[in-house]
Amino acid sequence: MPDSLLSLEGLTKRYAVTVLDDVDFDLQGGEIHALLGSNGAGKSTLCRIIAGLTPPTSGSMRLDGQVYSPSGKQEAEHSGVQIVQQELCLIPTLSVAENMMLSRMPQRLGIIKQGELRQQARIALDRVELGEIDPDLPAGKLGVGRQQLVEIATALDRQCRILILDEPTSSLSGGEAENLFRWLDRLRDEGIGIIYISHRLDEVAQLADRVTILRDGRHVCTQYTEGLSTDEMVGLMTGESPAQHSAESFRSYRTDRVALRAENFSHDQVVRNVSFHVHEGERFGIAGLVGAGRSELLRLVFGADSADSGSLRLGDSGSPLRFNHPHEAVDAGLAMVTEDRKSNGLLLPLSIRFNASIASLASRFSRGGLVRRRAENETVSDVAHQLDLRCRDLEQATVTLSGGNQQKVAIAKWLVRKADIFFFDEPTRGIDVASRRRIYRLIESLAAEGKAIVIVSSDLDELLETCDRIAVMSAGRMVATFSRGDWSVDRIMQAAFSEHMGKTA
Amino acid sequence: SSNKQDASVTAASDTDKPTVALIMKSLANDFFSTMEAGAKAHHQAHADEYDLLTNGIKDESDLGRQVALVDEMVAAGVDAIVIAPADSRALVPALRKAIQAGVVVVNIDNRLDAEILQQEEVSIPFVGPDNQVGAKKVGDFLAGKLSQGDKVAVLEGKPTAFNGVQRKLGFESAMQDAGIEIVSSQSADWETNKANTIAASMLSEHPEIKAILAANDSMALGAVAAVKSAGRSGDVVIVGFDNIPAVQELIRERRVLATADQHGDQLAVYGIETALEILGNRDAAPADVETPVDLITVESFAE
Amino acid sequence: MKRTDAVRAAVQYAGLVGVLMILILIFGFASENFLKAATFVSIANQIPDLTLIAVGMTLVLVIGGIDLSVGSTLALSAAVLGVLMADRGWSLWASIPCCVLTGAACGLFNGAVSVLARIPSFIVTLGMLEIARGATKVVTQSQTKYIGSSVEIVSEPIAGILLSPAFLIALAAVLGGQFLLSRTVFGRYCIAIGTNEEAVRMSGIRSAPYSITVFVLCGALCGLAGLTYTSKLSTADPNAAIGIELSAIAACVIGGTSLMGGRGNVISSFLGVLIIAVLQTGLAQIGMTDPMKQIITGGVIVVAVLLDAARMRWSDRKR
Amino acid sequence: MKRTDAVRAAVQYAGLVGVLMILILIFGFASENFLKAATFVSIANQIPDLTLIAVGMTLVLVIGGIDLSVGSTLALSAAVLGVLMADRGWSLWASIPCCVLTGAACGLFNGAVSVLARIPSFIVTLGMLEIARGATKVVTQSQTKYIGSSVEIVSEPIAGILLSPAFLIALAAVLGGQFLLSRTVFGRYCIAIGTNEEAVRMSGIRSAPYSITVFVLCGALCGLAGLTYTSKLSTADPNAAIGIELSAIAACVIGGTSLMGGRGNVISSFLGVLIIAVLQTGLAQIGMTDPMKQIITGGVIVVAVLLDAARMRWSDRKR
Ligand SMILES: Nc1ncnc2c1ncn2[C@@H]1O[C@H](COP(=O)(O)OP(=O)(O)OP(=O)(O)O)[C@@H](O)[C@H]1O
Ligand SMILES: Nc1ncnc2c1ncn2[C@@H]1O[C@H](COP(=O)(O)OP(=O)(O)OP(=O)(O)O)[C@@H](O)[C@H]1O
Ligand SMILES: [Mg+2]
Ligand SMILES: [Mg+2]
Repeated sequence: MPDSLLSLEGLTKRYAVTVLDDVDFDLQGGEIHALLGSNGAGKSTLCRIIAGLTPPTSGSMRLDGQVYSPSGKQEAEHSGVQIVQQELCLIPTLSVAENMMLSRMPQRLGIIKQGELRQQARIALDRVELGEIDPDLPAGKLGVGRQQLVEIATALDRQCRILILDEPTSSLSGGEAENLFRWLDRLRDEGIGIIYISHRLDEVAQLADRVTILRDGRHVCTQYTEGLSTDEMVGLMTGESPAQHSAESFRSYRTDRVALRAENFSHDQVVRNVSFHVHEGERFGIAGLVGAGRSELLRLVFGADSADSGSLRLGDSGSPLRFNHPHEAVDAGLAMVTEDRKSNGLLLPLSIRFNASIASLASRFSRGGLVRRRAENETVSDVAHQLDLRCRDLEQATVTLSGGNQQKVAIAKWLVRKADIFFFDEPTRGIDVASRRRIYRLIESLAAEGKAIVIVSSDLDELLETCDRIAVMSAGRMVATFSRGDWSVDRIMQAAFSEHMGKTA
Repeated sequence: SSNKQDASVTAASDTDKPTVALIMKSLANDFFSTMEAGAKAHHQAHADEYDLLTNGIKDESDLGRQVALVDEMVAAGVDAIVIAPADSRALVPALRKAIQAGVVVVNIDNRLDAEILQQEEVSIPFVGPDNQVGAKKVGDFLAGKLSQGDKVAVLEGKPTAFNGVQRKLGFESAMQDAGIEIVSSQSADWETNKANTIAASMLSEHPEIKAILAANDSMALGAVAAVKSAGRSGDVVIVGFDNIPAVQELIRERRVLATADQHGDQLAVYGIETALEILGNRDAAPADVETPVDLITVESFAE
Repeated sequence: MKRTDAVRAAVQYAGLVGVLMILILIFGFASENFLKAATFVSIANQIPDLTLIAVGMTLVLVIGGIDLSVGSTLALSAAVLGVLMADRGWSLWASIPCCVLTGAACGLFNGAVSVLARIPSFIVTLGMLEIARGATKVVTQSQTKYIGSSVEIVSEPIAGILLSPAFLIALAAVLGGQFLLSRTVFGRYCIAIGTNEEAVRMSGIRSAPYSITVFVLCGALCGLAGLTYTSKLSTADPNAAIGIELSAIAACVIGGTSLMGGRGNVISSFLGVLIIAVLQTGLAQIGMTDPMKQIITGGVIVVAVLLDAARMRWSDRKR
Repeated sequence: MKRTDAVRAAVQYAGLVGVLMILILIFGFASENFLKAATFVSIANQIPDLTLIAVGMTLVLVIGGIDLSVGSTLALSAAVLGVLMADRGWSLWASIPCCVLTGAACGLFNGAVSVLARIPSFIVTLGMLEIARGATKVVTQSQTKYIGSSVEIVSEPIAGILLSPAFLIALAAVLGGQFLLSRTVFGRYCIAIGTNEEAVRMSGIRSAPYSITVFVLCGALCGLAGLTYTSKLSTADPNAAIGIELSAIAACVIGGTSLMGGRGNVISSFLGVLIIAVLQTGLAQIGMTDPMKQIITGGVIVVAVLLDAARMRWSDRKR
C-alpha cells in the first residue's frame, strides 16, 4: 500500500457523549473515499476535525507523514485541506462574489479590487457552469440549491490537496450532480484526495473508490467500492443483515376525492401560471432542476409568500380561496416541511421538545393557556421514537443534532400537529438510508390514512419510489405530469430541461 | 391656556419690536417652569413692547445644547438673550460671540464666572439672587430648631452646578455657626428618587441624624419619603430650597420645616426688563441687580 | 424529575446569588449598620419600580424587541395618577385603573407601530420616550404633583409582614412573569418569536398579536411601576425614572437575558435588580464620593456578568 | 455599471433626503429666519460631535455590537484635553493625540472585554458608561475646565469656506467610514461578522481582531468628538454628552442600520444626524414649548423611519 496522503489514528471526540470513538481512517491521493453511516454516526464531526473546525479530544493525524494538528480552519487551508460543509454557511448580506472570495479578497492595502473580485468569482462560477448566477447578488437571495452550488464552486476554485464534500448533492438534482461528478473525476485524476459524504448510495457506488463506514462513532470497515452492493452498504451501516427493501412493492392509496386544487399560481417570473391538484391518499411528486420554482410554488400555496395570482379549493366542493398567512393554511389542515430548516424550519437553539410541539401547542397541548407538559412529553417522545431520532434526550438543543436528525425534528413538528394535507420540500435532505426508508413508510402510512401529500424532491429516485404521480417544473412552469406506469427517467429529465431548451434554441 | 400657547409661538415678525430670547435650564424643573410662566405672563401684559422666545434644555447638565441654543438664537436674529446658564464658565465664549454679533445679553439665576468674563473681555450684567445667602437663611432657621452637637446630613445638587455649590456652602456655614455636625454629605443630582435612595441609606447608616438639608425641593421630597418609610416622621427635620408648590403643601403639613423662595417667576422678568432697558439705552453701563431670596416657613402661609 | 429540576434551578441562579452575597458581605464589613433590618427595609422599598419594569423588559427582550420608553411611560402614568388624585380629588381605587391603562396604551402604541409597520421597536420606543415625557409635562404642567397620604398606603409595610403592597405586587409580577414565560403557551410563543420569527410564521402561528400583547403588558407594568413610584414619594414627579431603561436592561442582561431575543428568565432579572439596588444602597451608606460610586457601579456590573458567564461555561463543561 | 450604482445610491438615500427636505421646508415656512445662512452655520457647528459618534456607532452596530459608553468616553477624552491644556498648559497639538488615545483606550477596554470574554457589549459598555463618567469627574474634580481661545480654532469657520475644521473632520469621518465599510476587506468582514459570526469562523477568519478594532475605532472617534465638543464650548465639561448614545443610535437606526448587526451605512447615519439636528434647531427657532418639542421630536423620529421603511418596501416591490 502506498503512503497515505492523510491518516488518522485513534481519533476520539467527546461532547456530552462520545461521538467519535477511536476511529482510524486513511486517504490516498487520487482517490474518492466515501464516508458512510447513518445520521449521527459522526461523519461530519470527523470531517470537521480534519478541516480544523473543531479539535479532537484525543488521537493523532498525519498529513504526508507529518504530524498534522490544525489550530483552525485557516491553518488547515494552508496545509491544503478544503471543506464544503453540510449546513449552508454563506453570509446572506454579502454578495456572491464576496462570499466566494471571503478569506482571500483581491486587495491592495486592504482596499478591495472590485473588478478583480467580480472577475475571479465569475470565472469560478462559469467553471462549474453556473453562468446564470450574478456575482453581485446578495447571497441570501439565492435559493438553497444555488447556495449549495456556490459553496461547491468556491471550494473547487481553490488550490487544495484534500477536498471534503459533506453531502454536496443533498439539494441538487440529477443534472447538477452529474456536473459535479465530472469535476470530481477530473480532480481525482490530478491526484487530489477527496472525502465524500452522501446518503445517496447509488452515487457512492458510481463515484467512490473506497468506502469507510461509521456506526455510532466507531469505525466499522473500509472497503473497495467495487463488488460492494448498496444493500451491503446499508447492512454495514445499520449492523443488520441487508434489508429486502427493493422487493417492496408500491401500493397506491389514492382515492377519488380531491383534497386540494391549486389554480393558476403565479409569482414574478419564478412561478408561472401553475395549476395542480392532489387527491386524498395520494402522493404527488414535483420534480425539476434547481431553481425551477418548486419551493416557491409550495410557499405560494401555503401562504408564506403572496402570489400575484392564483386560488385554491379544499376538498371537492370548496369555494376558491387564497391563504394570506401560513396560519390560515395550517388552520385549514395544511402542513409544510420547509426546505431550509436552518432559516425557517427550526428554532435551532431550542430543545427538540420545544420544536416538535410548537405548531400544536394551542390545538393539542394547552389547557386554559397552560402547557400540558406531560402530554407534550409523551407525544413528542412517541414521534421521536417513530422517526428513530438519535438524541441524548428531548431537552437537547436542536443545533447540536446531526443534520439528518435535525430534519427529523422538522418532520416531527408536523406529525405531532396531525394535518390533512402535507407539503414536503426535500423531506429526506441529509437523511440516511435507513431513516429515509422509515420516512417513506411514514409518508405511506399518512397516505393510507387518507392524507394528501405533495413531495418536492431533487432526488428523482425518491419520487419514483414514493409517488402516485410526478409533475415536472421547468423555469417556473409546470410542463408535464406523469402517472405511475407511464413515466421514465428520460421523459422526466427531458421535461425538466424543456423550458431551457426553448430559450437557448 | 390657548392664549398662552400662542404667546410662546410668536416669533420675531415685527421689525420695530425687539425680540428677547429667554434661555433657561431644564424646563422639566418646577423652578424653571415657574420662571417661564412668569416671563410669559409678563410678555402678555407687554405684548406690544417685545416678542419673546423661550427655550430650555433637556436637563441641567446639557451644556452643549445650551451653547447651541445661544448660537441658534443669534441665528434667529433675536435682539437680546436672557440666560440662566447651566454652567458659569462654559457659556461665556458663546455669549461673547453673541455680544459681538450685536445681541444684548443678560445673565440671570446662576452668575457667570467673573474670572472667565475678564479673560474673555466681556461684561454681562447679572440679575439674580445670592444662593449662598438664601441657603444660609434656611440653615440658620433650622439651627434654631436644633441644639448644639446635633448631627445632620446634606443632599447636594450636581457637583458641577454652581448654585448647588453655593447652597451647600450656605448650609455648611449655618451649621458651623450653630455648632452642628454634618455627618454625611452626598450628591443626589437634584433628583427626587435618587435623593430618596441616598437619604434612606443615610438614615440607616447614621440613625442619630436630626435633620436633612436638601439643596433643592425635589430632593427634599425624596428625603421626606425616606424619613417616612424609615418610620421617623416628626423625628427628622427636612429643609429644602426653591419653594415649589409640592413643598409648600408639605410645609403646611409640617413635614418640611423650611425652604427658600428666590421668586423664580420674577427672576426672568427682572432679566427681561434689564435687557429691554439696555436695548432702549445702549450706552448706559449695565449694572448687576440682586434679587431677593426669602425664607419660607409655615408662618409664611399663616396670613 | 422534580428533584433535578430544583437542582438545575439552583445551579442556574447560583452565579447571581453568589454575586449578591459577595456584595452584601463586602458592604457588611465596610459599614457597621449595613446588615441591619433598616437597610433591607429600605432596599425592599426602593426596588418595586425597577422590578416591575424589569419584568416587562424581560418579556420584551425575549421576543427580540426592546422598550426604551419605560421611564417615560412610568412618568406619564404617574402624572395621570397625580392629576386625578391631587387635582380632581379622585380616590386611589378609581385612579389606579387609569394609571395602569395609560401605561398599557403607551405599550399598545409601541407594539402596534413596531409590529404592524415592521420597524425596529428600538426606534418606536425611542420616539415614545420623547412623546410620553412631553405628554407628562403637558399633563402636569411641569409641576411636581403632591398627593399626600392617600397614595402612601401602597408603599407602607403591611402590619405583621413588614412588606409593603408595592413589594408584594412586584414579587407577584416576578413570579407571574416567570410562570408566563415557562409554563404557558403564550410564553412558549414569545420565546419562539424571539428565536426565529420566520420559523414561527412557517409553523402557522401569527406572531403579531403575541408581540403586541407583550408590549402592552410591558406598558401596563410600567403603569403599575408609576403607582409604586408615586406612592413611595407621595408625589407624581414629571422627571420620574429618567434613564431607568438602561438600569432595567442592565438588570435583565445581568440576569442572562439575551438582547437578541429568545432567551430570558424573569427571576434572574429580579436578581439583577437586587444586585443593582444593593450596590446603590451600599455605596450610599458607606458615603462613597460620587465619582467613585459611578466607577464601582460600572465595574461591578461588568464583573457580575463576567462571573456569571464564567460559571455558565464551567457548568456547561461539567455536564 | 457605474451608472446603475449611482442610481441605486440615489434611490437608497432618497427617503431620508426627502424627510430632511420636508423638515427644512416646514421650518422655512414657520420661521422667517430659518432659511438663512446663520441657521445652517449654526447647525454645521453643532453636528460634528454627534456625527463622529454616529460613524463609530454605525461600525459597532454593523458587527452586531453596541456602544453605550460613547458619551462618557467623549467626556473623559475632553477632560484629559481640558486638564492638559488648562492646568498643564500644553499646546493644542500636543494634547490632541492624548485626547484621541484616551478615547481609543476606552474602546479597547470595551472591545477586549466583550470580545475575549464573550459577554454582550451592551453590558460592558454600560459599565464603561459609568466608569468613564466617574473617571471624568475624578480627572476634572467635577469642575468645568475653561480652556479659552487656544482650542476654539477647531470649531471656528475657516476663512473663505465658512466651514470649521471640526465640520471637515466629521465629514472626513463619514466618507472614510463609508469607504471602509463598503470598499475594504476590513469593512466587508465587519458586515460578515455582524451577519453570522459563526459562518465567518467557518471561513477560517478570526473575527476577534476585527471586532476589537471596531470598538477601538469607535473609541477614537469619541475622542475626536471630545475635541470638537470642547472646542465648541472652549471648556471641557465633565457632564458633556450625557445621553448622546441614544441620539447616536437613533441616527443610525433612522439611517437603516440594523441593531441585529450585518447592515449599516455611514452616509445614511449622517443623514439621520442631520434630521435630528435640523429638527432641534428648527423647533428652538420657532419657540415651541418644551413639552411640544419633545412630542414632535419623538413623532418625527418614528415617522422618518416609517416613511423610509415604506419607501424601501415600495422600491423592493418595483424591482
Ligand atoms: N456541538 C455539539 N455538541 C453536542 N453534540 C454534538 C455537537 N455536534 C455534534 N454532536 C453530536 O455528534 C453526533 C455526530 O454528529 P455528526 O454531525 O458528525 O453526524 P453525521 O454522521 O454527520 O450525521 P448526518 O448524516 O445526520 O449529517 C450527533 O449525535 C450529534 O448530536
Ligand atoms: N426571495 C427571493 N428573491 C429573489 N429570488 C428568489 C427568491 N426566492 C427564490 N428565488 C429564486 O427563484 C427561483 C426559484 O426558486 P425555488 O427555491 O422555488 O426553486 P426550487 O425549484 O425549489 O429549487 P431549489 O430549492 O433546489 O433551489 C430561484 O432562481 C431562486 O434563486
Ligand atoms: Mg453530517
Ligand atoms: Mg427548493
